Amino acid sequence: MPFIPHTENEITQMLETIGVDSIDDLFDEIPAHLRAGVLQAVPHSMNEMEVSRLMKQRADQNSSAICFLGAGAYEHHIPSAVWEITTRGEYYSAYTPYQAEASQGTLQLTYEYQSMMTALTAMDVSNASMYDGASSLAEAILMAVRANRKSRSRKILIPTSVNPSYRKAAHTIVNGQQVELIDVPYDSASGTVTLEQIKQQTEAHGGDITAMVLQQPNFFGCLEEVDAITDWAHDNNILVIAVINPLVMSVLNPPGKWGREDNAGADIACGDGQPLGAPMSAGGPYYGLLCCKQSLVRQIPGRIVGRTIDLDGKEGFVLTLQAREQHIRRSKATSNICTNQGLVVTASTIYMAIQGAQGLENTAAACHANNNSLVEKLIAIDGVKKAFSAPQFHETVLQLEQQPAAEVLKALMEKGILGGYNLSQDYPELGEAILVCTTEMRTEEEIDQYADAMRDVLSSGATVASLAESA
Amino acid sequence: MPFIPHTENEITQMLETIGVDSIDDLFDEIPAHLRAGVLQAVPHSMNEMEVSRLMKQRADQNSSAICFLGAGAYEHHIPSAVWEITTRGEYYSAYTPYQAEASQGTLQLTYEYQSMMTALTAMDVSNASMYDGASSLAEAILMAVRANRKSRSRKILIPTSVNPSYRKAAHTIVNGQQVELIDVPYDSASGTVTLEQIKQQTEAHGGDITAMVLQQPNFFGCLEEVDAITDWAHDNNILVIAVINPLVMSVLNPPGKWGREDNAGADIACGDGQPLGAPMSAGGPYYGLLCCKQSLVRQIPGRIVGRTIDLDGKEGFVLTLQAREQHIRRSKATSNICTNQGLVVTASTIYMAIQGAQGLENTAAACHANNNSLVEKLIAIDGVKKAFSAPQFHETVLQLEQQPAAEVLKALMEKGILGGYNLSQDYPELGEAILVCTTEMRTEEEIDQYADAMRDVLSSGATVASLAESA
Amino acid sequence: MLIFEHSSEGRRGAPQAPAEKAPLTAIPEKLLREGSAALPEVSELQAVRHYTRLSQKNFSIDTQFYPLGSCTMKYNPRACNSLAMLPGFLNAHPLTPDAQNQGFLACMHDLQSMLCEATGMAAFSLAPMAGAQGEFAGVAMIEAYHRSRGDDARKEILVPDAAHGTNPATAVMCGFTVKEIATLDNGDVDIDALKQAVGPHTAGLMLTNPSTLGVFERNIEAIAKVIHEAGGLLYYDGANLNAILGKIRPGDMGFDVIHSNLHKTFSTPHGGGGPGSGAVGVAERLRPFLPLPVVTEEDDSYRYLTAKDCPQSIGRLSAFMGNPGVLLRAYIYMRLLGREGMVRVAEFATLNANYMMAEAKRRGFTLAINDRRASHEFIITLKNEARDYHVSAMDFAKRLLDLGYHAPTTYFPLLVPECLLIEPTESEAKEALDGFMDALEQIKHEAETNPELLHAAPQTLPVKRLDEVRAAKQLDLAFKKQ
Amino acid sequence: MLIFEHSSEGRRGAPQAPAEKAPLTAIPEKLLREGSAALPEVSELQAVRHYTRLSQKNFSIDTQFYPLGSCTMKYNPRACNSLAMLPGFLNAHPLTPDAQNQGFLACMHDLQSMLCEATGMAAFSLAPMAGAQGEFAGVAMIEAYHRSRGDDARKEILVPDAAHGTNPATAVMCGFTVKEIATLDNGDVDIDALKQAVGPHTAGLMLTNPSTLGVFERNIEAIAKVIHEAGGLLYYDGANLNAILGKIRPGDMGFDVIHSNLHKTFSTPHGGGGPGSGAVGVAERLRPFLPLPVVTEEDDSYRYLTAKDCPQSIGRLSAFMGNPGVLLRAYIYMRLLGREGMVRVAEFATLNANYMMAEAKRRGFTLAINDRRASHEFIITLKNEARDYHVSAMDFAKRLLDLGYHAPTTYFPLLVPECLLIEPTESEAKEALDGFMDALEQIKHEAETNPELLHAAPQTLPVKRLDEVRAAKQLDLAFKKQ
Ligand SMILES: Cc1ncc(COP(=O)(O)O)c(C=O)c1O
Ligand SMILES: Cc1ncc(COP(=O)(O)O)c(C=O)c1O
Repeated sequence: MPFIPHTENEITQMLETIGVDSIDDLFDEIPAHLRAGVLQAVPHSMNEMEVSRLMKQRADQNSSAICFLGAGAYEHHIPSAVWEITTRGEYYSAYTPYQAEASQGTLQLTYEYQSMMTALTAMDVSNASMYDGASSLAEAILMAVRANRKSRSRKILIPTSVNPSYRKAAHTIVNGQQVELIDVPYDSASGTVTLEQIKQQTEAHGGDITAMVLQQPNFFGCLEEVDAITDWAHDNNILVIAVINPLVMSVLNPPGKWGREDNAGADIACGDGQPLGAPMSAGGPYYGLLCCKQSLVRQIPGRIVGRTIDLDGKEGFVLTLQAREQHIRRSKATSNICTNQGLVVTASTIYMAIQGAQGLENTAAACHANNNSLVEKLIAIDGVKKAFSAPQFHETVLQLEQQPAAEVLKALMEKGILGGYNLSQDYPELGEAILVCTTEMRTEEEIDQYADAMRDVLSSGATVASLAESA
Repeated sequence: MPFIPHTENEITQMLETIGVDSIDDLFDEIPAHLRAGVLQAVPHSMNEMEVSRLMKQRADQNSSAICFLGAGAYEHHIPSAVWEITTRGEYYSAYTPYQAEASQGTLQLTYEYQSMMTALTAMDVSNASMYDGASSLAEAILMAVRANRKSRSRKILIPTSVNPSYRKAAHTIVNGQQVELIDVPYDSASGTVTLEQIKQQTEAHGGDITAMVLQQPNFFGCLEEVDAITDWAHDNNILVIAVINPLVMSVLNPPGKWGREDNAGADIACGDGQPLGAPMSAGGPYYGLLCCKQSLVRQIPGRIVGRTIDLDGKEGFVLTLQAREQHIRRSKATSNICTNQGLVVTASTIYMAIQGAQGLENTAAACHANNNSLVEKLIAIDGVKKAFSAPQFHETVLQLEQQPAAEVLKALMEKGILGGYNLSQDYPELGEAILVCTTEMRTEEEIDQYADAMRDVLSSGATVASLAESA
Repeated sequence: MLIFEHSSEGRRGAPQAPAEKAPLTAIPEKLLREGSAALPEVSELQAVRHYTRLSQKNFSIDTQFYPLGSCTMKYNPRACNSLAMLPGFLNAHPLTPDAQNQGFLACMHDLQSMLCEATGMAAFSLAPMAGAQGEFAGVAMIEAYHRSRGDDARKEILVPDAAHGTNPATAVMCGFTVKEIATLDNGDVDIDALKQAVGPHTAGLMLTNPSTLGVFERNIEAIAKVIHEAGGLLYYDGANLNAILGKIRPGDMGFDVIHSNLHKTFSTPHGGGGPGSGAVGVAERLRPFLPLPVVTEEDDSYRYLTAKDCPQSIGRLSAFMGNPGVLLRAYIYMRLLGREGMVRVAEFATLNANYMMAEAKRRGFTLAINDRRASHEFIITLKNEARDYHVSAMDFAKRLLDLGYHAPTTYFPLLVPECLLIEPTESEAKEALDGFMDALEQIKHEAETNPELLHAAPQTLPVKRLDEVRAAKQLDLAFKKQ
Repeated sequence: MLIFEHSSEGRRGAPQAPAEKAPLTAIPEKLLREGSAALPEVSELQAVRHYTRLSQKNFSIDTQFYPLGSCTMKYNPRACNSLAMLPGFLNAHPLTPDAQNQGFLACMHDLQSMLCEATGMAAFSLAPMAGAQGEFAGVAMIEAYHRSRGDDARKEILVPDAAHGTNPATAVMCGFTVKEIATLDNGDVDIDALKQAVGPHTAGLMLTNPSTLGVFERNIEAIAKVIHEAGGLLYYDGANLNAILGKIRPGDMGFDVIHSNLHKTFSTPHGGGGPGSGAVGVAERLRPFLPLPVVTEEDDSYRYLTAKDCPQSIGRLSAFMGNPGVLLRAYIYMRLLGREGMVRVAEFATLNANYMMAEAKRRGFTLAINDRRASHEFIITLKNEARDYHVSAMDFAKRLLDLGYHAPTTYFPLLVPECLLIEPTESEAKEALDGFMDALEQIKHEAETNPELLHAAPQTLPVKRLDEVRAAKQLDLAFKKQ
C-alpha cells in the first residue's frame, strides 16, 4: 500500500489492542449519512514509474525559450551544491524548529541567514522569512502602521513604479485593516518617482502620512533617488519601507544606508529573496525578506532566531520573541503567519555562503552589463526606443513604436525567445511597451539572437503572419 | 580560485612557516629542464554556469529514443529515493572504509548488501563488489582455477551463449595466467547449450576441465538447463560458475539451488548488478556481483565486510579477510582489485531494500510479460521470426528474413526507436538477427509503436530510402 | 561555529560566479554601495561541509519518528521531490505565456479538481502559501461575501477555545473581532454557548474538525445549522484533514469555505518551517471571491483566470502563483495515492492514533478526553505527574529527544494542562509506535524515581537545555564581527 | 539495527514497482524460484530513515577533514555530480549507435585529449575502472609490446619496495614475476640496486613519482635510462599525479605508459570504495595496444574504435565503456579547472603538505624523510612514541577520530615503522590544517601523559574499537534470520 507500512498481522494486533473489529469501526462517531463515497474524480493510483513518465511529459511540454523576462522573478545560475544540500532529509523533512535542542541545524542556519540578510541590507534585524516579496510588502505596511505611533492616518504612499503585483497583493492583505494605500504617479520622463510628486500627494491627503514605499531598483529597472526621498520622509515623520532586490544590494547603496547618516536609512526593508538561490519554478516557492531597524523589532512579524546559551553555557539557538506570534498572542499577534518559507531560506543561505559578497557583486555586475548590451542592440533597431532616462539596473522599459507589444512578444516566442513583460495592461500610458531583463545567464550569442529576432519581427511584418496563423 | 581556499595572507604565512619565498620554490627538486609549460590543449577554466550550459547541450544531443535494447544493460525504473540518498555527501565523498569506527555507515550497508545478494542468489558468501559483470566473470574464472585443486588443466568451458563482451573481457583478463577458455557452441534450435555439446568439448579437451560457465538467462534471453548441467559438472569435478542477472533471480531458480540438493548449486555466481538500481548511464558505473560457496571464501577476491563486536561487546562492522588482498598479500593476493564500485552498491542496496522481494518479482514479471507481448506483435509481421525455441526471459532473438538488420535498426532509430542489438557481427551464423529486450518501463503503447514502426520499415522499403538519404 | 567564523578575508569562490566584476556603467556613484557586504568568505568545500554538518543536528522525519500533533509529519516521498524539480518546471518563468506553460497548468488544474473532489467543495484556488494565508483568504472571502450582499454588520468571527492561534489572528487581520466558544469536556463544542453567541453580527465560525483535541465534532450538522440560520458562514481549518480524507468531506458537513494544508495532508515537506500551501476551497456561492490566480480549462487548453474574469475576487495574495514547487509535490503525491490510497491515509492515521491511545491508557497515562475515538491524534495530560513529581510536559518532551524521538506537540491546545498532542501519521510502522510508547513509559518511570533525569534532559544532543529567557532578553539576532 | 531487523513479513512497498505480479508464462516450473528471496520487507520511509541515519555514521570529505595519504581526498564539486546525472547521460544505453551518442562521445574524446596534454602521453584509453585495472591494462600492454616484438624472455617486473600493493599484485596477474628494488633513506630509488636487477628478463619498472614516501624521485631520468637501455618499459602509477599536475608531465620524464586515478587527481568521488577510473595513457609506440573502447574523432563526429580498427589491442576490460559516470565527473571537473586551475592543484596541494610538514617538525614530530621537500603528502613516524609510551600509529589514528578528524593512512608504505602518511590536498583551508596539527600535538601530549586515552580511543563514535581478529576468525558475512 502506498506509504502504509502495516502488515495484515500488525493490523489485527492493533485492532485487538484497541478493542474493535475493523478499522472502519474507528470512524463510528462520524454520522453515517455523511460518509463519503468513492472519490470518483480522483484517478486511480499510479506507481512511481507511471507518475515519473507523466511528470516528465508535463515538464517537457513547458517552453524552453531563452528568457529575457524578469518583472520580479529572475533566472540566475544556482550552484549545484545549493539544492543538493538543501534537499537533504534533515532540512527537507523537519518541522519548524520548536524543539530547539533537536533543531540546531535549522536554527543556526536561520541565524546565519538573518546575519547575512542584515549584512546585505545594512539593516539591524531580519526575520526568518515571509511568504514572498509581495506579501512581505503588505506585512511591512501593517508593521509600519503599528510602529508609527505619531501618525494616526493609516495612510501609505506607494509610487506606481512599485511592482504592480506587489501593490495588488498589498491591497488584498491590508484591506481589512482600514489602511489607505495612496498611489504616487511616477515621472514619465525619468521612470522614477520625484519628491515633487510625493509632496503633492502628501498635501492632497492632508499631510499625515504613516509610511511610504520605495522600490529600488523599481519595477521599470530604474533607480530611485532614495537618499533625498528618505530624508524628506523622515523629516516629515513618515516611515520608509524599502522594497529591494537583495542580489542587487550587493552593488547598490543598501536601504540601511539611505539618506543622511543621522536618519540611519529605511525603517523597514522587504523584497523577494528569489534572486538568491531560488529557481524561477513557475512562481515559487520564493521567500519574502523582511528587515527593520532595531527599534521596530517587537513589531516585526514572523519567526526570529536568537543566539543564547545552554545549561553548560554553550552557544545555541532558539526561536525567540515568540510573544509577538499567533501561537502565543493569538488575536493580538503581529501577524497570523506561522509556516513560512524555511527551506528556500536554507537554500538562500547556502547560496550566499558559496557566492560570498564578491560572487554576488560579480553576478549583479554581469546582469547590468548584459542588459546594457541588450538594450543597446535593441534600441539600434528602428521602432524601438528606451522609455525612461533614469539609470537602470538589469531591466529596461522599451517602447515599440510600430507594432503592438503583444504581437511582437508572440512573434518572438515563436522564435524561441521569451522577450519580456508586456506593460500595456498595467501601464496603458506607456503605449506599446515591454520590460526586458537580462541576467548573467544570457550569453552574447543569445543577446544577438534576441536582437536579430526583434529586427526580423519588426521589419518583416512577421507578427501579422503569426497572427493570421494563430487565428 | 576554483576549489582553492587560500587567501593571499594565508599563502604568505604558510610560505614563511615553510621557509621558502614562493610556491614555486617547493618544486625545486624537479629537474628544471623537465618542467611543463602551459597546458595548451586544455581549454581555459569555465565557471559553473558556463560548464552547466555546455553539459546540458551535450546531454541534449544524446538520443531520447524508446529503448528496446538490452544485451547486458537494462532500462529499469529506479525509485527517486535511491540516488537521492546514495549521493548524500557521507556516502558519496567517503573513502574505502579502512577506519572502521568512522565508517560504520558504509560498512553496515555493505554487510546488508552481502546479505541481500546471498539471499537473492542463494549463495553462501558475497563480496562487496567487482568492477562490472564482465570483469567479475574473469575473476570468477581465476578464482575457480585457484580453488579447484583436483583439476590441473586450467581449462574453462564457456558456451557461446554467454554474453560476447563478457567472454572478450574474460579473455583479456585471464590471458596472462595460462588459463584456456574453450568455447562450447550453443544449440542452434533451442538457443541454449546442451549437455551433449558440453560433453563433446570436454572429451575433445582431454577430460580434465577446471570449471564451466553458464549464463542464466543467457545472452539470447534463453533459459539454460541449469540443473542437469550443474549436476553433470559436479559429477565430473568441474566447478560451475553461474553468470546471472540478479533481478531475474527474484523469480528464477537461483544459482545456489541449481542441480541436486546434495550438490548444493553453483560454486561461484557472478553477474552485473546494474539491473538493481544503476541507471544505464552509457555503460556505467555498474558493479560486478561475486558470490561463492562458503568453502571458497578464502579464494574470493575483493573486499568483504564482517560483523564483529567492539570493546563494549556492541555489534559493529569491519573489512575482514584482508589477508587475501593486495595491500597485505601484495604479489600473492587473490586479485589486484582495490577500489571497487562501492557507491553503486550503496544504490543497489537501497534499491533492494525499497523494492523488497515482491517489488523485484513484480518488476521481473512485468519485463517478461512485456517482452512476450512485443515478440508476439513482432513475429506477427511478415519477415520476422523467433530464432530459438527455448523458454525466454525478457530478451528474444528475432531473425529478419528480408532486410539487413543494420538497415532495419537504422530505420527504426529514425522513427525514435532503439530497436535492439544487431547480432550479425558476433553471431554471423544467425543471419540477419537482432536481440530485442523489453523491460517494465515499456508501455503497451510503446510496444505497439515498435510493432507499427517495424511493419512500416519492413513493408515500405523505408530502409532503402533512409540509406539513400544518409549516403 | 558559525559560517562567519570560517571566513577569511580575501577568499574567493570563483567557480560559481563570473570571475571578473564588469564595470557598473551609467550608475551615479551615490547610488552605489560603499564597500562589500560582510558576508562570509568561504570556499565551496567549507560551505558544503558546514551545512552538511549542521543538517546532522536536526531531527527530521527522514531520521526520527516525529509525532508532532497537529502537524502531520508523514513521510515525504522522494519521488515528489525529484519530479517537482525536473528542469521543465524549475526553469519556467512565472509570467511565461499560458500557451507555453501547459504542462505546469495541467498539473495545477488537475490538482484543483482532485482537491474539490476530496473535500466536497465546488472550486479551489491554490494561491495561499500556507495554512494561515489560506485562512486569511477564506475569512476575506467571508467578508467579501457579506459585503457583496450589503450585509455589513457582520463583524464577528467565532472560534472554539481549542482553535489554533492562526484562527483568531487571521480574523483580526481581516478586520473582524473574535469571540471564543467553549469546548465541553468530551471535546465537542458547547452548542448552547454557540447558540448564545450567534446573531446578526456573526460573520462566521472557524472550526477544525476533527478538532485540535483529537476528536471528531459529532454535532457538526447542528453547528452548521446554527451558524447558517444566523446568516453566518462556516470555515473549515483543514489542518486535520488527514484524519478524515476520503471518509467524510468538509463540503458534505456543511462547510462553506476551507483551506487545506498541503504540507500536512498531502505530504509536501515542512522544510524546517515551510514553504507550505494553504489551498482554499469554496462552495458555489463563494466561487466569485476566490483569490487569484486560478487555473481553468477551455478547449483542451489551460489558462490562468485574471481579474477581468473574476471581478469580485478578493485579489491576489502573492506576486505570482503561490508556491508552485509545493503544489507540484502535492500533485505528485496525490497521483501516487490515487483514490484508493487517499482513503487509506485516514484509515491508517486513525488506526495508529487509536492504537497508541490504547497503549497509553494501558501503560497508565491520563488521557485528555475519555471514552472517545481518537482521530489521527490524541492527547495525554501529564498534570498528575506534574503535581506528584514536579516534572512538566516540557521535561517529558526533552527527555524523549534523548531517547531518539521527536517530542509531540506540547502545551497545545491551550485548554489542556501539561499536554502532549501525539500524531503518529499513517506512514509510521507499528515498530516505531511501540518504540515510542516504550520510551514514554520509561520516562514516566524515571519521573517517579529520578525526576532529575528529566529536568536535565536533553543530554545526548548537540546542546543541553537552552535558555530561552536569555534569548528574548539579551537579543542576539545577527552575527557582528568583533 | 540491520535493515533486516526492521522487516515485517507481508509488508509491501507498492508505489515503487508494478502493483501486481504478471504471470510467468511459458517458463517451466523447475526453472522458477521456489519461495521469495529473504530480502527485508520495509516501507520506503523505513528504508529512507535507515539509510539516512546510517550515512551519518560515516566520516567523509563533506563532513570532516580527511587527510588520507595516497588517496587524494579532495573536495568533490557538487556540480560534477548534478551535471553528470543529467537525464541525457543517465538514460543513454551503452550500445546506442554512435550517431545518437554524440554528446557523450564528445565529452569522452575531449577528456582523452586533456589527459594526453596533462600527462604528456600520446594517447589515452578511458576503459579501466580503477587504478588497479589501469595498472593491469598498462602491464598487459607492456607484455603485448614485448610479445609483438618476439621479445618473449621479459618475464619480470620491477617495483620499488615502497610500491602500493596493487603494483606487485597486478604484475603477477599479468603473468610476470616481481622483484622489489630497495629505497634509500632519502626516499630515492637505490639506483645501484636497480642496475643490478635489470637485464634481458626485465619487462619493465612500475614507479610512483612522487613516490608513496611523499618525495619526488630526483633521479627519474637516470632510472628511465637504465630501464630503457635494458630494453624494459617504464610504467607510471598515477596515484600521486596530484602533486605534479601541470608542473611536470610523466611523458616528459620518460614514462611509456601510465594510469591516472581520476578518482584522486580529478576529483571524482570515492563513494566509500569506488567507482573509480584508471584511465591509461601511452607513448606512441604503445598506442596499438590500448584497451578498448577508445573514442576517435572523424569528420566532426565521434565514434568508438573497434577491434577491427585496433587489431593489436589488448582487448576489452569490461562489458561496455568503463565507468562513464565517473569519466563525466572528471571531465566536468577539468573544464571547471581549466589549464590555469590544473597547475594550481599541484601548487596548493604541495603548499599544504609542506606547511603541515613544517608544522609537524616544529611541534616535535619525527619525519620519515628529512631535509626534502614534501610532495603533496609526507610521513610522520611514531616509532619513538611507540617505543617510549607504548602507543601505536593506530592509537594515534583512532584518537584523531575522536577529535573529529579522519586519520591519515597508517602503516603504509610498509617500510616506514609506525607511520602516518598525511595528504591534505589543495582544497583544504589553512584553518583545517591548523586544527589537525593542534589535534595531533594534543594527542602527542596525551600519549606522554595518559596513553590510556589513546588505547581506549575512539570514544565518541558510534562504536568503540572493533575486534578485527574476531571478525576474521568467527566469520559473519551475511545476516541469517534465526
Ligand atoms: C490547526 C491548525 N490550523 C492552522 C495552522 C496554520 O497552518 P500554517 O502553519 O500552514 O500557516 C496549523 C499549523 O500548525 C494548525 O495546526
Ligand atoms: C599508489 C597507489 N597505487 C595504486 C592504487 C590503486 O588504485 P585503485 O584503488 O583505484 O585501484 C592506489 C590506491 O589507493 C594507490 O594509492
